[in-house]
Amino acid sequence: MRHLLWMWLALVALGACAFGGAFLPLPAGLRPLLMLPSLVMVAILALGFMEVRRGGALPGAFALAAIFWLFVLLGLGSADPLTRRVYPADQGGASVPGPPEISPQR
Amino acid sequence: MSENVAPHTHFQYEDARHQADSAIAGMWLFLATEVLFFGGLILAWIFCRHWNPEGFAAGAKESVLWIGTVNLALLITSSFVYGLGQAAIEAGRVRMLIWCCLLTAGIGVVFLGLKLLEWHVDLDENLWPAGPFKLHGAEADGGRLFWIFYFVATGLHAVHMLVGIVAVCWIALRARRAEFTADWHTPVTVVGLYWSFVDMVWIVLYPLIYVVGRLS
Amino acid sequence: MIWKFLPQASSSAWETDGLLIGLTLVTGAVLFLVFGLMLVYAVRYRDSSPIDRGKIAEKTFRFEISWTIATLVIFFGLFVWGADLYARLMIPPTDAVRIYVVAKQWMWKIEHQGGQREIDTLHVPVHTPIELVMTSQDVIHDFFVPAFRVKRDVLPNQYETMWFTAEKTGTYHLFCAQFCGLDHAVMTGQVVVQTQADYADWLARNGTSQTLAQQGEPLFIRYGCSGCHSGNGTVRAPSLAGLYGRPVPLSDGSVVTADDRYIRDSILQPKRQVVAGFAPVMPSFDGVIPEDDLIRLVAFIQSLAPERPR
Amino acid sequence: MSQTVTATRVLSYLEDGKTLRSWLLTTDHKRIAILYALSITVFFFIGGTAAALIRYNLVTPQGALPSAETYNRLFTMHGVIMVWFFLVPAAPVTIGNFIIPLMIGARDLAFPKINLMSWYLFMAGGACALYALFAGGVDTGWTFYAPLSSNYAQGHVVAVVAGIFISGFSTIATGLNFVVTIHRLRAPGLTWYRLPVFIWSFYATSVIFLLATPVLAITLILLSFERIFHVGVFDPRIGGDPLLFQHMFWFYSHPAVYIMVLPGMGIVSQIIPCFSRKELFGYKFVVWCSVAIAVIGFFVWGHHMFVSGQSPYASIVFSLLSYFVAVPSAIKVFNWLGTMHKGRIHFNAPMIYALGFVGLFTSGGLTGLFLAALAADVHLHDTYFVIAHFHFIMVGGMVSAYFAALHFWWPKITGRMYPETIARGAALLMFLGFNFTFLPQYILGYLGMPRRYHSYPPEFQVLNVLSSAGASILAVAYVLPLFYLGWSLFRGERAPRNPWRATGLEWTTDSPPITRNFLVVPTVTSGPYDYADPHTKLADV
Repeated sequence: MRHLLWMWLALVALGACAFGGAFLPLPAGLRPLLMLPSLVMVAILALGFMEVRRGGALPGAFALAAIFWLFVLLGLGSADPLTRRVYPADQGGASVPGPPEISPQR
Repeated sequence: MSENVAPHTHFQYEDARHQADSAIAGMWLFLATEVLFFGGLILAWIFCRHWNPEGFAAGAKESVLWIGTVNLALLITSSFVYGLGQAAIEAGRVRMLIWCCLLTAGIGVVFLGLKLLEWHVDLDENLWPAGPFKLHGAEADGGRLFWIFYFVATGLHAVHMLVGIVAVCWIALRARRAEFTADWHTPVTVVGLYWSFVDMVWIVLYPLIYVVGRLS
Repeated sequence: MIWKFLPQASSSAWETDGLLIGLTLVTGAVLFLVFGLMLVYAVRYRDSSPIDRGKIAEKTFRFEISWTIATLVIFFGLFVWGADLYARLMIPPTDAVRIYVVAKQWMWKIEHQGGQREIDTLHVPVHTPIELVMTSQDVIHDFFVPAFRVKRDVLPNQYETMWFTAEKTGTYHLFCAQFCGLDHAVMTGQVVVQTQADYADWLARNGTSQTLAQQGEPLFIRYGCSGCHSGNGTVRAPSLAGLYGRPVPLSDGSVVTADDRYIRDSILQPKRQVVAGFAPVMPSFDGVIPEDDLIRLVAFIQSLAPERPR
Repeated sequence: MSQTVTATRVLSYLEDGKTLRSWLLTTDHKRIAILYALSITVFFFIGGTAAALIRYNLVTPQGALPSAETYNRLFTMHGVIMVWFFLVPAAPVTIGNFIIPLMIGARDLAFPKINLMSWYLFMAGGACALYALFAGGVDTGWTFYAPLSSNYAQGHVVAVVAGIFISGFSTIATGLNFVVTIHRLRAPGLTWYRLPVFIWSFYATSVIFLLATPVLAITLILLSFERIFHVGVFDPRIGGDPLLFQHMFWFYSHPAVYIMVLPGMGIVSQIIPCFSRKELFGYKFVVWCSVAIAVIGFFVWGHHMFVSGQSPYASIVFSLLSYFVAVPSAIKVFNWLGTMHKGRIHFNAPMIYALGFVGLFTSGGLTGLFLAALAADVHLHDTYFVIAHFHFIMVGGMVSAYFAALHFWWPKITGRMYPETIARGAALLMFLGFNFTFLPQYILGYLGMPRRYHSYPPEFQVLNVLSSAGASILAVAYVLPLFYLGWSLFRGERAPRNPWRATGLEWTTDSPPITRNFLVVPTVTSGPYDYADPHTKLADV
């Protein structure tokens, strides 16, 4: 019963961090840090409330597989837009630092 | 080998524990598929935001921050309450499990109520992506894309929340029929896994909708 | 033999064919190995044949590693060959002649620099690098000329470029290679490769009296651009004289070169990249100016020489 | 559900309950496999008729069918039915459902009720898709590319998409059942390295089921949202990206082609050792190649988008990864050949189909190298070369393996032997008809004939007529098994427990097996393919 309470408090604190993030003047580069509190909360939920370690090694394996495949989907999936320079709307400004385009669109 | 080793064990399992662990592993596997389901949505978020950063952020600024935050707190508490219920049944206290289930379902209903309120507010402000839209000029496109993502994501999450509430009520019903004991309560654990996962989805969606957009 | 049907009509055609032949040889060799071994084993080791089977190899490690590495090496070689040629296919030569292509459900509208317009046919001079700047007005199409061994999807609301140098005169098939609805199969055409002289005659015969840029001038006035941008208007607006190709400082501090994408984009969404020191007052012309007029306006703005007083 | 024991012997699963209710509400994995086999066959012949009409249309350059509209809807129907209602489910739900519990010594799958739900979901999805396709169909192609499918297509796009969406959950349920069963319900002594490659292949297939299908589900939801409300994330007019649809669609659809071929590899890895009377060559390599194909299969989807406007950098990365995924397949082919080396080969019908699979799958896979090479794909993309490539792997490879499995386990499933000579003839006819149909298409592809064309330039006619002629032979080869397998159900010889003297726990049960599969769950002590003494004469059948 006691560890449940501690985890609940940790979650509330991290929730407050996530909420606070809305008011932090973060530069564009550090934007992914905003996801940090949420990811820690997800970890607490998985290890604490869902007790992924109980019930043998399978739940842990399936959870890690899901995370790995998510990284493949989001990582490889965003490889194209990050390196694609053709779409006119965004290419005006310097918002996308991207490597020198292989075909210098004149 | 006798037919029924324990009251609930199917014939293809050796004992109740073997079946319980299989059910838990099965639910974790189902949750893995749900991770990929919402993962596809997050890829759409990445693409839409990448191609229209200003418009997307302008759209995100229109979201109702306080309702989102209250809902986040509600779901965290509901996971805690259901965790209490699970601890109760492991100690054999069926009545407390029933109360915890009803309280969890109650929090879920409040969450959905707030969500409907939020949608009502959004629709009033012409934030529905099709038709007359609140934002104009360059930000209208990115804004529409944000709100398409918003309504699809919160809609799907609400559906999952509904399924969760029904499941929790079903657990409360079976607990009232004294089906669960200290050493056999697998459905309680399995529904707990599903409920905590729905909570996780909201924890991840919360910054994507309410926080990231507000900065730029 | 097969090239009677499909001539190598562009500068990169023989290289692509070389890669295809290389791939065919690798495939042929592996298939010969696989089918050959299967046939030999089927005959030699059929149940009824009495030959001694001898000891069955316990350690299979050596075989496995050897054919794994062999496969990896061959495949990596093929990858490098394909990627190198692809990289060269993606970089258009700087002196390429630009031709605008607008794909619409089930037809190709093609416009040359001189303002000549044609439907479903493309006249190009031989031995001259041509760069097609393509966009679609509805769904995704695909400009495919088998004889040149090149194709490129044509996406709506954005430019896609593709280049080739025709080496043999003649008429070649043009196909739409991305399913685009009812008459996808009829959305075909011809690419007519002519000698320089014939091409010049054709241009002259079909040329409208004015070039693309000259046709842009009346539009520049009709759509009210001259009201602000010709320097004597009431509203302060950046002068467009000599703009094309020049770096433009933007209000958010970044600098962008004014290529035709920047010009097109500033017409459709002006508030997105406002020039430093100017108020974002220009209205958006998205949906106001049709695609064909937009191409003329862009050509006209490009043609504004720096010193010409406007 | 206790075992009904009659005076003489325990009832087989076919005799244990004859009412319709006992079939429609069964939770016995063997009965569900039979239900699936019947529905899969119906969908196979619907898709096959669409294919026949397509080949009929392409006999003349201006197209034999009256309108392009009908042709467009026909090839879309052929694609949708064949991909989602035959190839993706076929081997896992029929052969997998029936054989996996038997092969690992289990009484049933981990979640029998979910297994039955999977069949009902499949039928619901199938009914929804069939209604839409017969009520007017869709003219978008089975790939549903936006913005055509979302804003410009006429036809029942949302209905077909809903049908596919529902059938996706049916495959997720099957995948979930297989993974948990293989982990949790193996017989005592059956360690992972004693599992036959069949189980490893179906495990890898289930991993793809579970981790790829959800992305298709969300893609179809976003597409339906855009089609219903006329505004969506794929709409370029408001800044959406049509390539986003292609990325999400192919993230599912490329692993889906490995869903289609991996079971075939598993089936062939059982059949070739059995009919060569020799253990599988390099067991561990074949096992880890199956897993590698399932994992790397998720990294390569970008090779469908080389010319679609994807950034050249991403294209180069995807091309390299596509070559890496081809390596495990090559290794497996060499291992099958290694198995035949110094064996005692018998040419029963399953073996002929299996050799057909090895040959055609290899040539199909190698032409995939053409499409993975960037510059070659620029020329060959969206032409008949691509059509020939994937039909070689799916029809030449997967359907041959499916027929091989049907014949190999027919005695176990039905308790009857099929007529050997006719079956061998049908197998050879299928191999011949297939090559006759699809080899000309490689040349058509190189010459530049685009796919999905109702009419084409006259110079392509000769090759198209050849291909259509081949298609008629193939049609005959597919109809033949219906007759002689149907005949064997009633007239066929009673099958012994192990007609092929094969290894594997499924051959230790009765033919057809009793409802609970094993009276006493066996304990496994040896490896999966111990055809230890190759000199055992195979009982003449």
